[in-house]
Amino acid sequence: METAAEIVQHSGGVIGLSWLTIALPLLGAAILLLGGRRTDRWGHLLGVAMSLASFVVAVIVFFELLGFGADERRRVVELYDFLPGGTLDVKMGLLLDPLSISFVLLITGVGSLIHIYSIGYMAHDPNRRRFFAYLNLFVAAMLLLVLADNYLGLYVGWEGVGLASYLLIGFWQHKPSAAAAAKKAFIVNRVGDMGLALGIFVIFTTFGTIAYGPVLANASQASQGTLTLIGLALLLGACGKSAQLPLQSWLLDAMEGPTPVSALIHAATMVTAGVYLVVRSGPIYIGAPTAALVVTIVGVATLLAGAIIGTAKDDIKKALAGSTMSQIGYMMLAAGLGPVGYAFAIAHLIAHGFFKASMFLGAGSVMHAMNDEVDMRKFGGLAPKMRITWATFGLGYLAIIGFPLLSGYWTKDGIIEATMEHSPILGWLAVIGAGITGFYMSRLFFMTFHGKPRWEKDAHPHESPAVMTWPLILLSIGSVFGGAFLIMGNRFMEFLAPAVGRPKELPHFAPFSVAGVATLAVVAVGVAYAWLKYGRAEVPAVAPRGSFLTVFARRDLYGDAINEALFMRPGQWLTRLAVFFDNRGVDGLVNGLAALIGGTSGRLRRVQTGFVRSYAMSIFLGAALLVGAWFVVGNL
Amino acid sequence: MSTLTAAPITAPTIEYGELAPMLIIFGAAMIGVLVEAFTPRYLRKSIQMPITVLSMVGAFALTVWQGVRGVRSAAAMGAIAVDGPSLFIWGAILLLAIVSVLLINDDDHFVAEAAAVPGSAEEDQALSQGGAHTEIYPLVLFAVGGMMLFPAANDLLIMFVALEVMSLPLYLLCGLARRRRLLSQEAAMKYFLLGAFSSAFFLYGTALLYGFAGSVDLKAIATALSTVGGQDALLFIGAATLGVGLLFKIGAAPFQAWKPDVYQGSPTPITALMASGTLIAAFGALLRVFWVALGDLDAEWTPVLWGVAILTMVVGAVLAITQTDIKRMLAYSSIAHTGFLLTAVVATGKESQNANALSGILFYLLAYGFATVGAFAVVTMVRDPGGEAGHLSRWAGLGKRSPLLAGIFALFLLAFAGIPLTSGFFGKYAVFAAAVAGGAVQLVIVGVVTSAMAAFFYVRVIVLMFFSDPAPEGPTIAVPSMGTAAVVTLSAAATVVLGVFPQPVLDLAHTAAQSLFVR
Amino acid sequence: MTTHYLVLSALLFAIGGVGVLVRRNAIVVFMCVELMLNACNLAFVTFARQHGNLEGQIIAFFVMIVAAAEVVVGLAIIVTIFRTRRSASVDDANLLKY
Amino acid sequence: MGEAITFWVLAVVSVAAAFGLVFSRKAVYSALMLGVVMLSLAVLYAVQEAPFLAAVQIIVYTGAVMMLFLFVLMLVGVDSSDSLVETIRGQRFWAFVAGLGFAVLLALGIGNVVIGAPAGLSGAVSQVGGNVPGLAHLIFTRYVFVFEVTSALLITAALGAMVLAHRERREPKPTQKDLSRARFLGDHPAPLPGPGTYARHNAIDMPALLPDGTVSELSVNRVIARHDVEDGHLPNDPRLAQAIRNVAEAGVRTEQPKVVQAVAEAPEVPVAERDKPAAARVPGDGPVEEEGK
Repeated sequence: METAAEIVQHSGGVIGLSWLTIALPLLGAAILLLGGRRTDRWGHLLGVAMSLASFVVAVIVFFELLGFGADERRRVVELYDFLPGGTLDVKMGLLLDPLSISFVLLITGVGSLIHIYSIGYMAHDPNRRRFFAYLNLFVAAMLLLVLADNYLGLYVGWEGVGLASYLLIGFWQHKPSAAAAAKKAFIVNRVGDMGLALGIFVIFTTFGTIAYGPVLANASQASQGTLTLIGLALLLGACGKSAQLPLQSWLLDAMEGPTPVSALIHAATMVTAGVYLVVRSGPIYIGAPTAALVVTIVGVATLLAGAIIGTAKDDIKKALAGSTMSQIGYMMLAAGLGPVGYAFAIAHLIAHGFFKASMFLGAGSVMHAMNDEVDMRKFGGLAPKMRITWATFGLGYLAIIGFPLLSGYWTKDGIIEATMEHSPILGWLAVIGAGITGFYMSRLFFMTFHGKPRWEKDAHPHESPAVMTWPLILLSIGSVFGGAFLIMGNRFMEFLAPAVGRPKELPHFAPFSVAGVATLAVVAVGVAYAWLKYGRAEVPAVAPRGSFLTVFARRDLYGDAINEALFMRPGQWLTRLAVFFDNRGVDGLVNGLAALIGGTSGRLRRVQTGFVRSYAMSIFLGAALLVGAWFVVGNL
Repeated sequence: MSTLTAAPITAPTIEYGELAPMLIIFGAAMIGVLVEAFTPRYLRKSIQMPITVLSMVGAFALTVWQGVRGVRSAAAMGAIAVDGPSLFIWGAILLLAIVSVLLINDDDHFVAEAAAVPGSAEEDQALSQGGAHTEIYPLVLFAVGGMMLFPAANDLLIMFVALEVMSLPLYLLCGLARRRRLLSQEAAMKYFLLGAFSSAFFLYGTALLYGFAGSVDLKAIATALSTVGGQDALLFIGAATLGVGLLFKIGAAPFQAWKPDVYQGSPTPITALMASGTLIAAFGALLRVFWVALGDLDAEWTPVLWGVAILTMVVGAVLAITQTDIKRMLAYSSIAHTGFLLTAVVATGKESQNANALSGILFYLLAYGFATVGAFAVVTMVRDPGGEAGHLSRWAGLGKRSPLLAGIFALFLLAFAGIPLTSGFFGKYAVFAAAVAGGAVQLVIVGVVTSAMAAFFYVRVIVLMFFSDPAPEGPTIAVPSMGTAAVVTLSAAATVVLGVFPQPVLDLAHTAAQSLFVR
Repeated sequence: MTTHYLVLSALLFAIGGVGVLVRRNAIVVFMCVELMLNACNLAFVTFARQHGNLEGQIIAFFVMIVAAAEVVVGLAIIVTIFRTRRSASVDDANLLKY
Repeated sequence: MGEAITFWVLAVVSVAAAFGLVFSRKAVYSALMLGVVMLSLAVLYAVQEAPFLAAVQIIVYTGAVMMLFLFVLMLVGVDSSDSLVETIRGQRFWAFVAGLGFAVLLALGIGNVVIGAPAGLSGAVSQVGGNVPGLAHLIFTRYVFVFEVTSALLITAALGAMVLAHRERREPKPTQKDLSRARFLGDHPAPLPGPGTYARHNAIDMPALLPDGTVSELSVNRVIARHDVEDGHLPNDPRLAQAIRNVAEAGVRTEQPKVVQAVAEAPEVPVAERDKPAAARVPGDGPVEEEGK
């Protein structure tokens, strides 16, 4: 592997103004939050404007960055000296390199589209202004997370997106489920944050700095044990934020938030922060193969778990959330592979950002049309009623299952093939995951848009307004062409190389490799099976009454049984296992430790009897001990 | 024995200029006493308050001036060391005292008539007539004077006297809470008895060190360390018992037991003053003794302080977890912070290392002082009908009732927890970094683990405030007076500024620490 | 001889310490603290003679002043408590605990 | 030799007295024992070339400080005695362990120190012309700042005592005229009967017997009566006991007329707060009140 290029100090030019990308949305959030009700009328427009402005700045910065030679595309913009001199030298700066700018474009681009979409989606919400304030806050924090040139800045952004996410999940606080979900997300994320903080602290003590430049450049000099510790600690943080096993439980509940939130935060951007962290800390994982192995294992486990969960959900958003978990699992897997995987991880991340956002917003559009119904068993046959939504969602769907030549095909197959070379077992597991993806996404698609309508009586499905459909269309363009654009000719890999390093040999893209064909075959099986169960056949649960039941009962039951036995049961079982593990394992560990400390504390506090004589006793005994200790130390 | 044969006494030289900050405080205290004697009751408060604040501001200005002048010497016949650390500590104490006085000045923290039995008709009468003890102000001034003298004392005798000058007014002030007077009086008694007990140890240590060195001058003791042989027992026992007295004042385990009780029972503004000012003063004195007098004995006292530091951190963090009273919890947190500070005290190997550790400690003390005064100021504002709502359950849902107040309190708690962008982070970092540099890595590991535990109970309060449903008949949030509002604002501002732009203060602490203690 | 005085002083100090721990009457507890201070004074005076300088005597003198002031404050606090609780037992004052 | 004899005698005396201080049940004995220790120490000071300190020890410590102790003891109850039952588990045991350990450590440590013959103070003293001038010399030169600072201590002490003990008069003192007006407007222009007529001990809670042999319920303060009933301190004589019970329940003692504000009686004391002292309740409330206590 080639080492990453040196970081260049930068001043002047638009890059010097890149702090505006963060400052603008932050300003928007501040105005909207402090302005209060006065800004209600135009607040959402301001929010959109700030996000768009940020996007524009990002695009200009991007092109200016492209103007440099490949190896000069790492620019640090110093903002201010947080702590100049002394033993702790923290300079707060922004790091502009291909990796961060990719994220910035994704965040501001998709973010702006979702802002626009939200104008329509939240039109009837009395607190729309606050919603936009939080969205802006989120964008600012997320940009800080990816742009900071040191771990401390990343941490601040990390906490910022956590806060924004908490506020947005619980946006409809009046629903107890939303409040509970917000709390759950907050608490689970804290576990991860502990890991991140620990990791940063160890980095501190090991390298004496927290800036990416010196830390990553000197990573190879630290001992492997230290690097493993750092890697695992950072991974814990990544797991929390990216909903990877074992900290995945909050993501499904987070769907209680408004749908644009699910699209932006819990699909396209925030949950990918973990992938960013792992890729950014690449040299640390390169120096710690064990930690990297754990990353890949976590990735594979999550991609399977997410996929299985996706098959068992009838709630359209939860099914999508399961899918998000699963897809991030793929990214993690790739990120754990080292430089070979980084480009695929990020490319998949970007492609996923497009198609998943498109699908989430599509789901939102469906819900919008169906009186906020989320149960897919009450959808069906929506395709003719909502052509645009159907088409964009369909493109997203095809992209995610890896339909040839669409985005997911390029990026996911890249990951699978890279994994195959690395470890066949993981590779085949990833292939199986792709098959399940094909199944559950098809199930979702067919149940929603095809088959016979199973609507509630008062549902009058209709296409959404233009302000909502245009973002869908734009996003689906990305989901169609994004992958090919990034992967063809290793374009993205070359682009990222200055930031994350270049693998020893570039992968040759072979469309008819064993893995590629196998993946396509497995996906086809999954799709076909889903078509049989949910496309062609009646979807059960909208129980067909009377004589129909007897005719189709056995077959339906049979299908259900298989479905249940193959997917739902394991899914539920897995979910239960996960819950069990969560309760007994992770929580158990945490609770157990807390109980231990708490118990100690409870018992120990009894020492504080309230009797002044007991206190005097402790002083006297302490004095005797102190004198005695001094005797021992002094060898008297 | 006749005076005829007595040698003439040459007048001592006293550097009034250098001692001016302290002299102003003591002078103002005496004027305050005279005001008590000669002015009518209704006027007293309006005279006392300006005297107190102005004298403190004046003393602060003079301290700054001394700092600018760069005075580094032992004044008043070598009794007082006016050196860098002293000046920094004076400045810190004065700033925190000014803030605390604003809090103290609030009307209803102090008993209307201390001599009246709680709940008696007389007390009701005194209350209804708006009685108030304006003696509080001179007492606070005396205490602050003592706090300034304590860390600047250059011999053990004046240190002992300063200890008492600082403590006696605090014993009294502890017992003067307006509400829950039984608790307050109990706190006063416990503090007094234990304080007297520990100062006896201090004195015994002084005696033995005097026996060892033939002088109580810190420099003379340091000199004797290298010249006197064969009397190690005197030295060791003396150092140990002297240490008991000092460790008691900073509240290190196993001498910490008084802290929770006294902090809880005292009037909250006094708790704020003690938690900030006394801690700083006592740490200053501790450092001076251990570095100036016993500096060459570090091979012996380092291991001992190791144990003390670990025990203190663990006791503070573990016991805080199950506390249900907010003031008690803050008291245990103060114990834990004492432990964190001790890690830096322990980790001093070389002379060059001393300056780093010292500057870290100085910064930490200032940062912690502001956060703690602010936190206690918030505590005074959350009220039940019977006084402050001390029980944590009463704080549930405070974030929904008063987001601003709860947010500020959360800020202070985060500062205690050492979260980045608050003052606590740099404080903690500075001391831990100093400890690591001094080779006390294991101590720092204990420190980090206990910090994590401590973070748990801070975050628990935040979660309680923001994520719990408010109690149906929750506490009222007192509309803050000008003073309290100013205290909260100032402390919050200091906490944020020290967390975001710590450099100037770090530099100041560094400069102050560079000169180390004069010998 | 000096050693004898010092051992006596140590003994008195320790007895005073034990007294603080075992007595319940706040006044007696305080008397025990005074005993400890006296023990210190004895050490000071002894060392003063040992070293042949008067510092020790000066310190003992100041200790007496300090002790006198401390006694006034302490007894005032104890009397206040007694007025409220009708008891001078230190064990009765244990509302603050745990 | 003379010094050795003095030392051994006084050492034994002072240690014994110190033990007496710790172990005598009555606080007054403890105080006296402390006095003995202080006096012994004064002599030891004198022996050790510290005549001034010896005098100060006697004047300040034994004279002033001890008197203060005794005074407060009288205030608190001179015959109050500690119960010997230890309530804190293990307190005694550990106290003795710690005390013994501490003493042994100190004695071992100090005993092993190689200390030469004392230098003696004659040199230091003769230079400046005596012990007192020597001390003065130090006080006013090297220790002048300490000397000044102790003034802060003394002022604090005085201030503290004032704050905690001084009760401010909050209304004008009732004049003779006010008092007599209040009395004549009340139900009992004549003095109330005094208590304790046939009591065997010094008690104000014993009801008086009237000349016709009946018990006067008027003679008992109802606060005291209530205490008696609650604590079970009733006299053996059933008539007296009944009278006390009546007073406690019904509060027979009549209200004083509220003519003058100053003479207004204190409000009912709720039973729950009975540990409030009955001390110094109202001036001019008849002979039964425990005035001046």
